[in-house]
Formats: sequence, C-alpha cells, structure tokens
Amino acid sequence: MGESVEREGALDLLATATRLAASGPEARLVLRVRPAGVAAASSAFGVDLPTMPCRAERAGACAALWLGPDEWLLLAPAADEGCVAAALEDGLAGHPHSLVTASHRQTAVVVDGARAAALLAIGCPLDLDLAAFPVGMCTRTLFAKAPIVLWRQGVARFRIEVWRSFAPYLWQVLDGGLREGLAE
Amino acid sequence: MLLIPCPWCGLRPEIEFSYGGEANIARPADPAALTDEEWGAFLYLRTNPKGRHAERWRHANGCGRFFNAVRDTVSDFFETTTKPGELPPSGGKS
Amino acid sequence: MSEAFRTRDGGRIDRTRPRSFRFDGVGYQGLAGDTLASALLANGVHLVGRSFKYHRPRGVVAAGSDEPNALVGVWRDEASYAPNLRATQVELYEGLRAESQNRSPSLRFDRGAMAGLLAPFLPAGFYYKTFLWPRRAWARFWEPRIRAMAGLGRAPTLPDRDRYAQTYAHCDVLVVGGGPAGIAAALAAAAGHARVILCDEQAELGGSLLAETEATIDGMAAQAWLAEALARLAREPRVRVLPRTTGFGYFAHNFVGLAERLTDHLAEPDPQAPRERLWQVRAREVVLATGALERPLVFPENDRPGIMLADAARTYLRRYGVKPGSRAVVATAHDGAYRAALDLHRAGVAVAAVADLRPDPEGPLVEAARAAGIAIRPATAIAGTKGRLRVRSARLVRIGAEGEAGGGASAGETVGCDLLLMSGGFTPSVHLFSQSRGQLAFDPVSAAFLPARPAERCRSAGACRGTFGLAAALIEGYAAGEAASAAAGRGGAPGLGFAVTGAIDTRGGTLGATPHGRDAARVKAFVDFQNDVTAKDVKLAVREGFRSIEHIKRYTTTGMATDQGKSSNMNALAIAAVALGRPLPEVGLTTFRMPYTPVSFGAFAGFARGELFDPLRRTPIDPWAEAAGAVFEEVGQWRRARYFPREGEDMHQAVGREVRAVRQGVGIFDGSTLGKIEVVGPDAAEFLNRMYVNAWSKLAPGRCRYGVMLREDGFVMDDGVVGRMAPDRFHVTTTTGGAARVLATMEDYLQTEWADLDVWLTSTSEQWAVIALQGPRAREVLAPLVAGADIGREAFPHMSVRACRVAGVEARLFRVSFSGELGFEVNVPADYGRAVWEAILRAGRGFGITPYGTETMHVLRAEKGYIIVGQETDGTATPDDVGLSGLIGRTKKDFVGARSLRRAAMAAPDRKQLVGLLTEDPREVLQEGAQIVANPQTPAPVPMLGHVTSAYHSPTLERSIALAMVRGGRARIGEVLFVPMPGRVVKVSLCDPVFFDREGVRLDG
Amino acid sequence: MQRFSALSLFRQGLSGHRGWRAQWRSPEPKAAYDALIIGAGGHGLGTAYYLAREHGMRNIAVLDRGWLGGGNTGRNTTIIRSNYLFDESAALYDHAVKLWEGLSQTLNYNVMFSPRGVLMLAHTVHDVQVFQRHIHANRLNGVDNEWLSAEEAKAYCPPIEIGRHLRYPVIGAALQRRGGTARHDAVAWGFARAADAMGVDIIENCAVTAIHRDAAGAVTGVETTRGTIRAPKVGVVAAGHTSVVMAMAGLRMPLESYPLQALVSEPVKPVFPCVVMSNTIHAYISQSDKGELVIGAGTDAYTSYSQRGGLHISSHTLEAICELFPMFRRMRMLRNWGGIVDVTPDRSPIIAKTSVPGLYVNSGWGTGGFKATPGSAHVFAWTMAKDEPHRINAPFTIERFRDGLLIDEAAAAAVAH
Ligand SMILES: Cc1cc2nc3c(=O)[nH]c(=O)nc-3n(C[C@H](O)[C@H](O)[C@H](O)COP(=O)(O)OP(=O)(O)OC[C@H]3O[C@@H](n4cnc5c(N)ncnc54)[C@H](O)[C@@H]3O)c2cc1C
Ligand SMILES: NC(=O)c1ccc[n+]([C@@H]2O[C@H](COP(=O)([O-])OP(=O)(O)OC[C@H]3O[C@@H](n4cnc5c(N)ncnc54)[C@H](O)[C@@H]3O)[C@@H](O)[C@H]2O)c1
Ligand SMILES: Cc1cc2nc3c(=O)[nH]c(=O)nc-3n(C[C@H](O)[C@H](O)[C@H](O)COP(=O)(O)O)c2cc1C
Ligand SMILES: [Zn+2]
Repeated sequence: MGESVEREGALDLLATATRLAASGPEARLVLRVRPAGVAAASSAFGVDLPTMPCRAERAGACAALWLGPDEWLLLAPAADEGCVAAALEDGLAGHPHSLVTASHRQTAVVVDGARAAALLAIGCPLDLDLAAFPVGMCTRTLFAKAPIVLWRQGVARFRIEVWRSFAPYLWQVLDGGLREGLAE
Repeated sequence: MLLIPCPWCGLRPEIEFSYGGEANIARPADPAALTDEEWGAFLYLRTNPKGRHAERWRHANGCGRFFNAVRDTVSDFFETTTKPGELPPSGGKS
Repeated sequence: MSEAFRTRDGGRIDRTRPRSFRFDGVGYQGLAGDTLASALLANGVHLVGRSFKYHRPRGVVAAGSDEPNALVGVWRDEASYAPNLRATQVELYEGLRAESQNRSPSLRFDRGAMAGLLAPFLPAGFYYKTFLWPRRAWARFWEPRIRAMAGLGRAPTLPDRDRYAQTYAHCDVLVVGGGPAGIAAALAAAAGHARVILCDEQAELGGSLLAETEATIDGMAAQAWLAEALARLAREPRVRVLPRTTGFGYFAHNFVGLAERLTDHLAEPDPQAPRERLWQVRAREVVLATGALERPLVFPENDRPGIMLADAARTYLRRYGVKPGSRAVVATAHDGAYRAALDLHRAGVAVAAVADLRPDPEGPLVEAARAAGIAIRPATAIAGTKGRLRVRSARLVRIGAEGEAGGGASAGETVGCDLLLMSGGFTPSVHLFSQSRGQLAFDPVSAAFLPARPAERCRSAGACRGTFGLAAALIEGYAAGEAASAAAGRGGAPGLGFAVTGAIDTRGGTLGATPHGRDAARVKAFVDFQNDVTAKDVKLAVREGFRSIEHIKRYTTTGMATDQGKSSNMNALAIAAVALGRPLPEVGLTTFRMPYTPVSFGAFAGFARGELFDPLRRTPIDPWAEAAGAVFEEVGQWRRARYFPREGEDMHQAVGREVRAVRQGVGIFDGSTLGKIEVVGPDAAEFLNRMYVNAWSKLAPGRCRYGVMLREDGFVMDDGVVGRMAPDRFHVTTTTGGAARVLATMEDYLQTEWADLDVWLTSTSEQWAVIALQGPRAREVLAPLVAGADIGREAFPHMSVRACRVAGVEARLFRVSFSGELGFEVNVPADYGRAVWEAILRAGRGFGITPYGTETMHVLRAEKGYIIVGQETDGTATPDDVGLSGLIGRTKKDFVGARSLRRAAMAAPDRKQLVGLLTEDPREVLQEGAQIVANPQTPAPVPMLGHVTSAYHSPTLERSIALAMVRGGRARIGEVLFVPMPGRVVKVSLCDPVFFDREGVRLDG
Repeated sequence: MQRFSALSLFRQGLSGHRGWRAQWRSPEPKAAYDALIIGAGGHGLGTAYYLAREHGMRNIAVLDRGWLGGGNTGRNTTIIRSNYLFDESAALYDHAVKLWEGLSQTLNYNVMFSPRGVLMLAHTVHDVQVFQRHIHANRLNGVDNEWLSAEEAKAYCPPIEIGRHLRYPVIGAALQRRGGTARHDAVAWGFARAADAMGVDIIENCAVTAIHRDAAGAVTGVETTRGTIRAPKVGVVAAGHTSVVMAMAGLRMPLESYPLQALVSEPVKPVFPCVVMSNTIHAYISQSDKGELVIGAGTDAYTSYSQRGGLHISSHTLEAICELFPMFRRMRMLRNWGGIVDVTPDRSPIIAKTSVPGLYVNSGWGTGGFKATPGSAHVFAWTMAKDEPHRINAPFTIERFRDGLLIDEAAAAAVAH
C-alpha cells in the first residue's frame, strides 16, 4: 500500500515542436455560482472573478477565466489544488454554488510566436485580431473538431485548454499547419 | 455559416451554437393533467413558420447559455436575441 | 516546335524563360507567363477539345475562367491527374503534361463524332422519349452506352497525395476581383486603415489592365500604374492581396469562400506545401469588382476551332504576345471588337472584314478601324462557317431593315479566314452578388441584369455593375472601397480622382441568336458550347411546353456545363424570351449558385483526412492496451480495447479466457470512456428526480443507484450508475456514446425549464480514469491498495461509493458491477490512470488478474441480462419494454417522459419486451439482428415478432445465449419460436433474460 | 398524348422536330374541380396521375406556386431503395420500387430508372448489428438486401477505400441490388405529361394563399394568386412548405423544415458503378448518366426556408467523400444547391386524412422521399379518392405522434436518405 505512482499528462507522448508547447500539470477548478457569490469567491480565491464576458483575470500564479455568466475556470499551481478548493468551499459557504475539480480533464497547449494568430486561424473560427480578441480575452470555442478554451495571454501568445482526449488531435492539426507554413 | 448574436458573447459563428428549436414551448407544469392530444401537441406540433421565428439557441461552445432569438427563416437574418427572462419582442414566454 | 504565332515583342510573358510542355503527347514550347491556352495558340494549335454531346472539334474561345471548350487533363503522375481544367487557367511550367478529353482514339479522329451525324435524331431531351422498350434494355444496354459517351475527362484513379490547407479570415473589407475597380476599392479601404483582403482568380492582379496598353492613369501607363498600386497595397500591413484566389461562394452573413491555388503552377512544388487553400472569410463589408464577361454571338456553326471572343483574342495578343491567327473575320455588335480588330491589324494579322450587326456603327474605335483600312460591313451577320478542324471561311450576309438576313443558302459573301472573332457585348459578372441573395434588375439600356438591392453588406463596382469605362470603374471602385471602409467603422479617406487618358468607352451588344437566313431547324447555332445546346434546342423546349426558364435550362441542359453558362445564359434567355413571346426580364434568370468556378473537393476537405478526419479519442490507459496487443473497436470518437488476444488466440478464444477469468478470479477493464457529470448544488437531488425515472431524494450519501433516463416521448435515452458523494453532490455516469447528449439535455431542462433550481452540471468524463475490477477476488486485489476506506463486505456493500485513496492517489471508489460478480470501479484523476492501472495489475498478479475488453464486458453483462442502451433499445423501447419499470420512483408525480408512458399504446401487451433466447443447439450462436417469427413457413411478408439484440457464446454456461425484443415476450417465456436464416431455420425457446446467478448472490461476494 | 418512341423520334428528326407538341398544357384554372392537389412535385403530380388513371377522377387540378418539379423533386440526389427496417416502411418503399421498375413504360417517358445497386457502408460493430437487423427483416419482408464483406463491397464499387488505416475503416456493407437512381426531372415531367393527357389541369405559378372551409369545417376550396378555386377535396403535397399550407387550414403539423444541400462534380467518364451511402460518416454518392458525381450533404442545424445552406455542411460531406474515395480529391465541385425538407419527429412520412373533412396531407418525407414517389402517390390517390387510407399508408397517420406509435427509422438507422 502507498506505493507512489507517477502522474503523466495527455501530451507527454508527443514530440514538441517549435512554438507549440504542452504546459505542465496545473490545478483547474470549475466554479459555478450566482452573481451574489462572486465577491465571496473572489476573495476566497484571491483573484477578482471577471464579470465581463470572455475575460480572464490573473493574480500571481492564479487565474480566473470567465466561461459563462455563472461559470469560471480557475487555474492555480498544481500543488495548491486542495487548499484552493478548501478556501473556496469555505468562502462560499453561504452561497449555493458548485465547485468541481477538473485538473486532469484538460491540458494546455501554448502557441507562442509572431504567427500564432495565423496558425490558430486554420481551425479557430473567431477573429483573432488584437482589436477583436485582445490580450486577456478568453472563451470557449472550437478548434477544427475539438472544443477548446482559448485565452490570449499576450499579443503573440495563446493558451489553449483542451480536453485531454482531444489534445493529440489539436496538436497534430497545429503541427501540420506549422509545417505547411514553413513549406510555403 | 451564420453569425449569431449571443447576448453575452456578441456575434459568434454558428458552429459554436446548437439549435434548440421553436421557443416559447414551456413544459406543462402538470403534464399528468393534459389529455393525450394536448401532450402530443406539446411534444410534436411546431409552428415552423416561413418568416419570423422565435427560437432557442445555445451557445454550446461558448458561454454555454440558452437564449431566445427571432430570426427570419427566409433570409436567415436575426432580428433580436434575448437572454432568458428578458421579454422577447414577440411577447411570448421565454 | 517553334512558336510561329508569337509576336516579336510585347506582352507580359517572360521571353527569356522558355518552357517546354506536352499536349496529347506532342512537345511544344511556350514561355513563362503563358497559360496552356496561350502557349498552344502561340504554336498555332486551335483544336483542343471535343464537345460533350456531339463530340464536335473545339478550340479556345475565351482567355479566362469562362472558357467552355478548352478543357484538358493535366498530370505530373497518375496520383495528381486532374480532369476538366480550363487551358486558359492552367499556367505553364517546365515539363507540363496535358491531354485533350472526350475523344477516342484521338482528338483529330474521334469515334464519338458519329453522334454528330445522328444529331438530327438527338435533339434536346431525346433520351426522355426513347429507350423505353424492351423494359430492361435501358439499364442493361442503353444507359451504359450513353454514360460512356457522356462525361468529359476521366476521373483520377489513384489517391491524391497533395495536402490541402484551410483558414478562417476576418476583415473589414473583402474585395473580390482585382481589376481597376477592385484595386481602387482596396486602395481606398487601405487608406481608411481598414483590414482588407483583395483577391483575384488570376495569377496576376490587374484584370483588364493586364491587356491595356494604350490608356494612362494619373499620367502613368496603365500597367505602370497597376504595378505601383500593387506595390502600395503590398506595403500596407493590414492589406492582404491574394492572387490565384477565386471568390467562389457568398454565404449568409457576409461569409465568403475563397479558393486559393498554391502549387499547380510550379514545376516542382514542395510536397509539404499545400496544393490549395480554402479561405473562409467573414467580412464586415464586401466589395464585388468581378468585371464582365464577353458574350459569344449565336450564329450557325459558331463553334469551330479558330472562332473566339474578340476580347480574348486581344488578351492573347496584348498580354501573351500571341497572334491567334493570320487572317481574321470579326463579327460583332459591340465597339470593343474594333479594338481587337485594330490590335490584330497592327500586329500584322490581316483583318478581312468586320461584320457588324448594327446598321450604322460609329464612334472613335469604328473610325479608327476605318482609318486603318479595315473593311467594315454594317448590318451584316454571319450565316455560317466552314472548316473541319479549324474555321476556314465565314459567310457574311446583309441584314434587312426588318432585321432578317438575306435568304437562300447561296446568298452572301464567303470570306476566307483562320480566325473568327465575335463579340455580342459584355455580361456583368453578378454571380456572387446574386448568390448573396441580392436582387438583380434588368437594365434595358445595357441589356443586362445589374445589381439592384443587396441583401448583405456589399457593394458592386466597375464592370460587374455595368460601369465599363476605365475612369468610371476606378472612381466607382474607389468610392465603394471608401464607403465600405467607413461602414466597417474605419476611416473613409477622401475620394481620389483618377485622371485617365487613352481609354475609349465602348458600347453596343446583342442578345440571342443572330439572323442568318437559313432553315432554322437545320442549322446548329450553338448557345452553350460545352453542352452542345443550340438555338433550336431552346426553341424546341419552348415548343414542347417548357415555359419556365428553369425548365428550359433543365430540358436542354443549357448553362449546366462546367462553365455554368457564363457566356451562354443571357443568349439562351433571349432566345427563350423570343420563343415564348414574353419580355426578357419577365422570363428571368436561373439561380446563381456556388461555386463561381469549380473548386476541388480536396480544398473543402482540407486537413481533415486520415487521423485528422475526426478526432480519435484515447483513454489514459489506451497506450498500455496498445502495448498489450489489444484489438480495438470504434465507439463514437473513442477507441476502446475490444479484447486482448494472447499468442495464437482468436476473438472467441480470447473472450472465453477473459470471461472465465472474471467469473473465477478477477478481471480488469478500462471504463474511462464512460460519460461522467458532476451534479452539484442544494437542489441536485430534486433535479435528478426530474431527469431520471428513479427517485433520488432518499439515496444516502455514500450509496449509488442504477438510473434510467427517458426522452420526453417516453423512450429510453440513456442509463448509468449515479453515486451520491454528499447531500448536494452526485457523480452521474452515462454511456460512452451518450455523454454529450445527456449533458446537453440536462442543461436544456435546467436552464430553460427549471432555472430556479440551485444546481450546476460539470462534465467530468475526462477528469476520471475508470478502472473496473470484477470477479470474486477483486476485493483481495484491491484492498491492499486502498487507504482511507474500509472496503469490507459489510462496510462497503454492493452499490456503495467512497472517496478514498487507491495506490496513493485520491480516488472515488464505487462498488458496482456490470458483470454480475463482486466488482469495483476505481475512479482516479486521469493523469494517474495508467499508473494506477499498472499498480492494480501488479497487485493482482498473484490472483491471475486478466485485462479484458468490451467484447468480454458484453458477454458478461448479457449472461446477467443487463441491457446496453442502443443495442437492446433502439429509440423505441420504454423502461417496461426492457424490464426496468421497477426503477420508476413510485411516489414521483412527474419526470421527463413520465406523461408519455401513460399513453395507452405504451402499455399495450404486444409491445416488444426483453427476453432471453436459447437455441436448441447450444453451439449455435444467433446472429445479432436476426428476426424472430412464429411460423417460418409463411411466405413473405412473414410477420415478425421481434429480433435478436445480443447473442454470444457464453463461456460461463458453455452454450450460446441471446437477448431479444419480442412482442408480448414476457408472456411467451417458455414458448418455442423460430429464427429464419438464409436457407435454414433456428429453433429458439424464450426464457428469462437473466441467464446466470438469477438471485444475484455473487454480487454480494 | 403524342407517343414517344424511337420511331417517333426518328420521324420527327426527319422533319426538324417541328411536330412535337407541348408535353403538358398551360390551362387557366377553372372555377371548380372535384379535387385539388397543392404542390406539383413528383408526389403531387403522381397523385393526380393515379387519381385520374385508377380512380377515374379527371376533373382535378394540381397547383404549384412555381414551376412544376421545382421543389425537392428537382433537387434531390435521386437515391432509390426500399431496405427500410420496419414492416410499415418496407411495405411502403417497396411498393414504390415495384412501381419504379415499370414506370418509364407506364408513363411512356424514360425516367431512367437505373437499378445500379445501393451499397450502405458499415464502419463500426454497431453499424454491423443495425445492418444485419435490416437485412434479416428485409428478407422476411421480401425485400432484397444482402451483406457484403469489405472486400466484396470494394469489388462491387472499386473506388471505395477500405484500408485499415482509415479513421473509420469499412468493415462491411449492405447491398440492395434493386435500388438505384432515376432522373429526377423526368419523373416530374413524365407524371405531368401523363396526367395532363388524362385531362388533369396542371397550373403553375399559382400559389395557394388560403384554404376555404364551410361552417362545418369541411374544405370547400382554396384561394390562390390566380383566384379562388372550389373543390370538395384538397390534398396538400407541398413538402418543405407543408406547415405553411396546413396553417391556412388552422392546423399545426409535427414538422420542421430544414435546408438540405446537394452538390455535383464536374462530369467525368464512368467511374462510379452504383450508389454508396455511409450514414456513419455522412457520405452519399452516385454518378449520373451525364457523368457528374452526385453527392448528398447534410441538413443545416436550424429550420429555414432559404433553400441554401452553410459552407461547413458541404465541407463536412466532402471530407467524408475524400476519406472514402481519396482519388476524388482532385475532382471539383461544379454546383451546390439546397432544398427545404420537411422533417417529422420519427423521420417517417405522413400520408393521411386530417381532422379537417376533405383535407388530406402527404408530407414529412424529409431527406428521403424521392424514392417513394410513385408508391406514395399511388396510396395517397387511393386515400383521397376513397376517403380512407390504403392498407400500405394506414400506419402513416398524424395521430401516431399523439399515440406514441412512431415508425422510428431514424432511431433505428441514423438517417433516411
Ligand atoms: C438535397 C436533397 C437531396 C435529397 N436526396 C434524396 C434521395 O437521394 N433520395 C430520396 O428518396 N429523397 C431525397 N430527397 C428528398 C426528396 O427530394 C423529397 O422527399 C421528394 O422529392 C418530395 O417530393 P414532393 O413531391 O413531396 O415535394 P416537392 O417536389 O418539393 O414538391 C412540393 C411542391 O409544392 C409546391 N408548393 C409549396 N407551397 C405551395 C403553395 N402554397 N401553393 C402551391 N404550391 C406550393 C412547391 O412549389 C413544390 O413544387 C432529397 C431532398 C433534397 C432537398
Ligand atoms: N464594355 C467594355 O468595353 C468593357 C467590358 C468589360 C471590361 N471593360 C473594362 O473593364 C474595366 C472595368 O474594370 P473592373 O475592375 O470592373 O473589371 P475587370 O475585368 O478589369 O476585373 C475583374 C477582375 O475580377 C476577377 N474576378 C472575377 N470574378 C472573380 C471571382 N469570383 N473571384 C476572384 N476574382 C474574380 C477577374 O479575374 C478580373 O481580374 C474597365 O477598364 C473597362 O474598360 C470594358
Ligand atoms: C441529380 C442532379 C444532377 C444535377 N446535375 C447538374 C449538372 O450537371 N449541372 C448543373 O449545373 N446542375 C446540375 N444539377 C443542379 C441543378 O442545376 C439545380 O441546382 C437544382 O435543380 C436546384 O435548383 P436551383 O439551383 O435552381 O435552386 C443537378 C441536380 C440534380 C438533382
Ligand atoms: Zn455566449
């Protein structure tokens, strides 16, 4: 009993390519709460939960992504999963809510580089122009046939959250797009 | 691919949405009180109009919310979209 | 071969870069910058193809994508064979190989031309009138022959290796068409700092400017202006210019499809580079600047090689430096042809005559032609032409005051020529505008349909709007670009004027068949060249009662060829209008549809091929299964291990071994694909009460229950175990295939019917890896790995759930069974799935732990009579039908589907019900899907009582078993029925669907 | 009626085809008829034909808002088969196939019925179970349908790629040899001409705008863009527009109208010997006599009368086509179009009397009614003439939805092309 087992991510088996990177393990929590609980959740989590649609807030190593009017994806360092969850449950004690751990449900791919938006455009139907999709914007959307959460972290840096079983597909499409771009 | 105004997220491409059929068909509060005829109508009868259509969409690959819209089924242009609870211009229940 | 018809200088070809190529096996030389068509013409080759129906010899007619005749097959190797390409669009590269089509054995001697001899008996729609007898002759004899005659090129026979790319794009202003109007529009929008995409289907942008050698714009030669304008656009970071890119489809809400050709023009493309790219553009505003297409004239024998559009001839001369002949006759009703005549004349081509349909042509170009000594014949039409494989002469006849041509076969003057140019005027290219559902209006002055009321946010400019003058097109284009930019919320730069000199406005045009004075029933005056539709075919259709232009199109097939009637539709319409005796605008156009020109299937498919056709979803344990040699099956997008054969085992043997292992020892199974939904909130139980047939309120935390969910119409939709983790938290499982559907349905009810409930749904399907451990020794294997919970028989009975640690990892441990044995399902966070799996395997080594797959899982559950939704049920089964009415919460008033179950038909005694079947011969495994009847002797249609839903060899019972849905089945248990198979009948007896351990004692093990 | 034959074609050829007469008249509507049919698609025209021929009702008219055959009859992928699962459907569609087999001769119009075989591909274990169930049920119903291994399927249709490397490999197929295609336009025209010859008035450009009823609620006639027309019986056969027309009689229908697209490639020499359908990956393809590959796409997600659909729908279809037939990637789309299909909750049609006396409806054919044209018309004519359903269409009522007696081919087989 108590033998220790290793954690491995959905993308561990894939080779890395330039400008595509699989991000390491992270804590992910899906929080559902009505507007009355937002303030309490914000202070419990230490990040102001954005109430403006499709925006992400960051504080330190944590981030809160608006996914819906009563739905946030909370990101935190992997090691903090338990204490973050506990703090939120405490802080939200008076408010009906749902907090569900999804750390392993999805994984993240970071697309970084001058042509990041152009690369994403091969599968993402949204306008990724900086004016239409500014830094700090995040949303659920589709990448080709994979549902994703897309978050612009910098002018040329996007983070994609994707359910783990779709990750190889996403990766292959992006990788193919990269290679095509180089061949042209 | 239509461009659909989500009341929360703004104009977004159709493939992010799932269609929810005719709007304003509320599930009866007490189905047991309905005759077979009435229940059958609730389940299956649809207006299916040519022209203005009050309908439901869900921004399934976006904010995940259902909302109501009025669309012209001939031109496919949207007239309005409303959050649930907001009174749609057609005046019906949302 | 030498390029005998190449001019000494001029044109945009590169005379320093010769290109050799082969057409029908013969080697030729052309130049970089040529199209296949211009290179062939430079070599004096006019005969390039055969028509669709009569296999008539045909030559190049046009210079662009409107070409109806010069269709060729092009290939580098067989895998890259592409049929039906327009030679006018095929860019020449070193070593290009092309062949003509629809001919056998050769282009010059085509057996198919026999059809031409029979032509009098093959009018429009002849096939509807004959081949009726004998009855089977059509499909057996005639149809194959007609098919062999029809078709154009041949399809490729090997898989295409090329890649196809796709991208979405967004812009403020999309400009389709890069002629003067489109370029001006792009300049204006760029000046307003709009995001602009400008595309043109040709290799070079410029449109009509590419053949413009006289005009100046803002003091620069037109082509110099063009170069500068393009350079300016290239410097703009917010402007993207796409050559070789066709705007092919205009969809709702300003969504426009563009097809970009990337490598077809290269001699040695990089195999990694995509061949084509599909652009899906969402534009705030669209400017259409698609120009106009010249119309042929419809005169007798107007289809011989060497007969071409006047402006095309001019394009060949000016742009490609090719003289399309040595002695020309020009037939026209439009001033533009004079420009062509003059150009040819200056280039040394003899212009024998200009036959103008108009009684008194006038204007600067006419004067210039006259001054150049070109013979102009006003009020003159072409009554016929001669020449087998190339036009040899044309017969010119005068037209009388009534518009009728001088009669009699011998009347008129025969003029020898090897080139006949024709111009019936220009048809604005309103294809995309009309696709967008914009309304057209007929303009009697220009005798054209012009854009009238747009349906989308779009503007037309230039020749496509009937604005033909260069200066006017530039100004209009600029204004459109500016307005579009402003409408898109960008700046509108102040309007530019364009100073244009040397561009002469042209006028004129005619529609329909021209007079010829011959017996109309005997001459072939082609309207649609490719489909061999003649003026008399159109008239015949009208005579036969086809009054709608849509009927006429379909009966004659006019406009249905690969050029979609670009050059023919207006003429066909005019002929039909005359025959119908109705005004032309009233008869109207047929519907414009995408694509503007044909687009490769590959471009639509893009990267979605092979593995990327659809995401292949694998579980965290999948790599282990693969390494262990599992055989997989597809379940939705997932792949699941079906069984794990050992050396030399087939499925039957492997499954037998796996089943026995579970029944006698312990088996391990990857259940990770199961759908999981975390239902959380104070109203969670209430919500589930409404969604499921079961009652949940009394389910204690730490316990779980098998739930069934119906559609509102009362039929089973999904099932799965639901565990209560806490008073306000449920762990719901669904079938693998039903996961998304169940969650969507729950969201629908929750958000739109019961929005007041405090409960939320979160998909956790992929959060948890699920490892099922089943068999009498399961507890012994698992117990040492578990921390934080007592999983003993009493402390953790069947249908319990606990949060604990397994192999050091936080877990949700279920005590459930889908095998009928003592069973556990270990849910661990997915990243640990494989490690925990391997830890359990290690722990189980001493117990003979055996991995098993879905096939074994199916056998195990069938032995126990457990249903699979989608196999026992097919969307028409109620809970009672599958023996699950006991699950329905007795005290519940309502749940989704409850009301539907109360309808009389849902309780009818002869509904199909779940039963077990045993064959007489225990070795006989029934076929799933086989039907069950009472009397196999009845002739068809045999009344069927039901069907076999599942059938397996049961290793446990050492005999075959089956589940079936049978009418009134429960009441028939014990009866003998029959399963008729091809050529034999299998006797079966009906039994209880639970074959093994009916009392369920093993579950409590 | 002027007979069509090789001989008449030859004779006319000698005289420059001057002697052909109109295939149908263009009559002015009369004030009253014994029966009216709304919708001159194949089903409506066929209904008129059988009413005249089998029930002696000749004082009847078919009204259409546009040109006859311009609805879904003129825009479908022409797949004909009868290997449906449920007894009710098999009986209906096979009735039609039997009529197709002699239709050219019956109508004296070559509708080019071509039993080239319809191959339905199985890609998953579940597909195999479903297809086997169909095959067994069909056999007992006297409907041909046989199982082929993947290799046999490839031998029957060589362009199919069956390799294991496919994302969804072909693991077998069901083949109905009597299935095939027919020329869509010819079906409408052939019925129109034959009905016209028996005196049926076919009135084009005549949209029905209202349905008149008497005090007792019974139908008395219709209002049209060309005036009032009286009739004691009205049959609505308006496909995508059925809800709109039925609303004129105050009835709501269990129907929704969706855009359905199809497309053709440029014509090529014969390469494709049969019809291939794959419900799992959504590909439907055959080759027409003129050489185009005729390809059926999917419906859009939303209801619409726009007669066009989204680009992503055709792309999705062509992905599937390229996956199964990778040598067709270089083939090109020549034309794409849309129709409006009326879809019932169970994907089976409604051929029935209604609650309004004198009003009959034939609708809900959705994505798959072309194949049923002669059979549907035949039993609907019976229903209208006798005011009671024919044995074959008796189960296809509107009331089945109220009662839950669905004929759910969709649930049983995914789609119903
Ligand atoms: C793209 C596509 C592919 C298809 N593929 C197949 C296939 O492969 N196999 C198959 O079996 N089926 C197929 N179908 C379905 C098939 O086309 C239809 O089920 C069938 O043609 C319906 O015939 P119909 O005569 O009922 O309707 P239609 O041919 O649509 O006729 C209805 C007529 O009613 C008229 N009408 C409507 N409203 C009024 C009014 N108010 N007043 C007067 N007239 C009116 C319309 O103008 C129309 O002409 C397909 C359909 C589409 C759109
Ligand atoms: N009556 C006449 O004399 C006459 C007729 C036609 C053109 N013109 C000349 O044409 C000019 C008008 O300029 P314009 O810009 O309107 O037309 P244009 O013909 O110069 O340019 C149109 C351009 O659009 C492109 N195009 C068309 N459809 C397309 C599509 N679907 N996708 C991508 N590209 C497409 C063509 O390749 C072409 O380059 C004037 O200079 C005028 O002199 C005159
Ligand atoms: C089986 C079939 C084959 C067709 N073949 C062609 C064709 O070869 N060329 C063509 O232009 N259109 C073809 N069409 C499409 C019609 O031109 C037209 O698009 C269709 O009837 C719908 O009408 P609409 O586009 O006018 O709305 C075909 C249609 C069908 C149903
Ligand atoms: Zn949204």
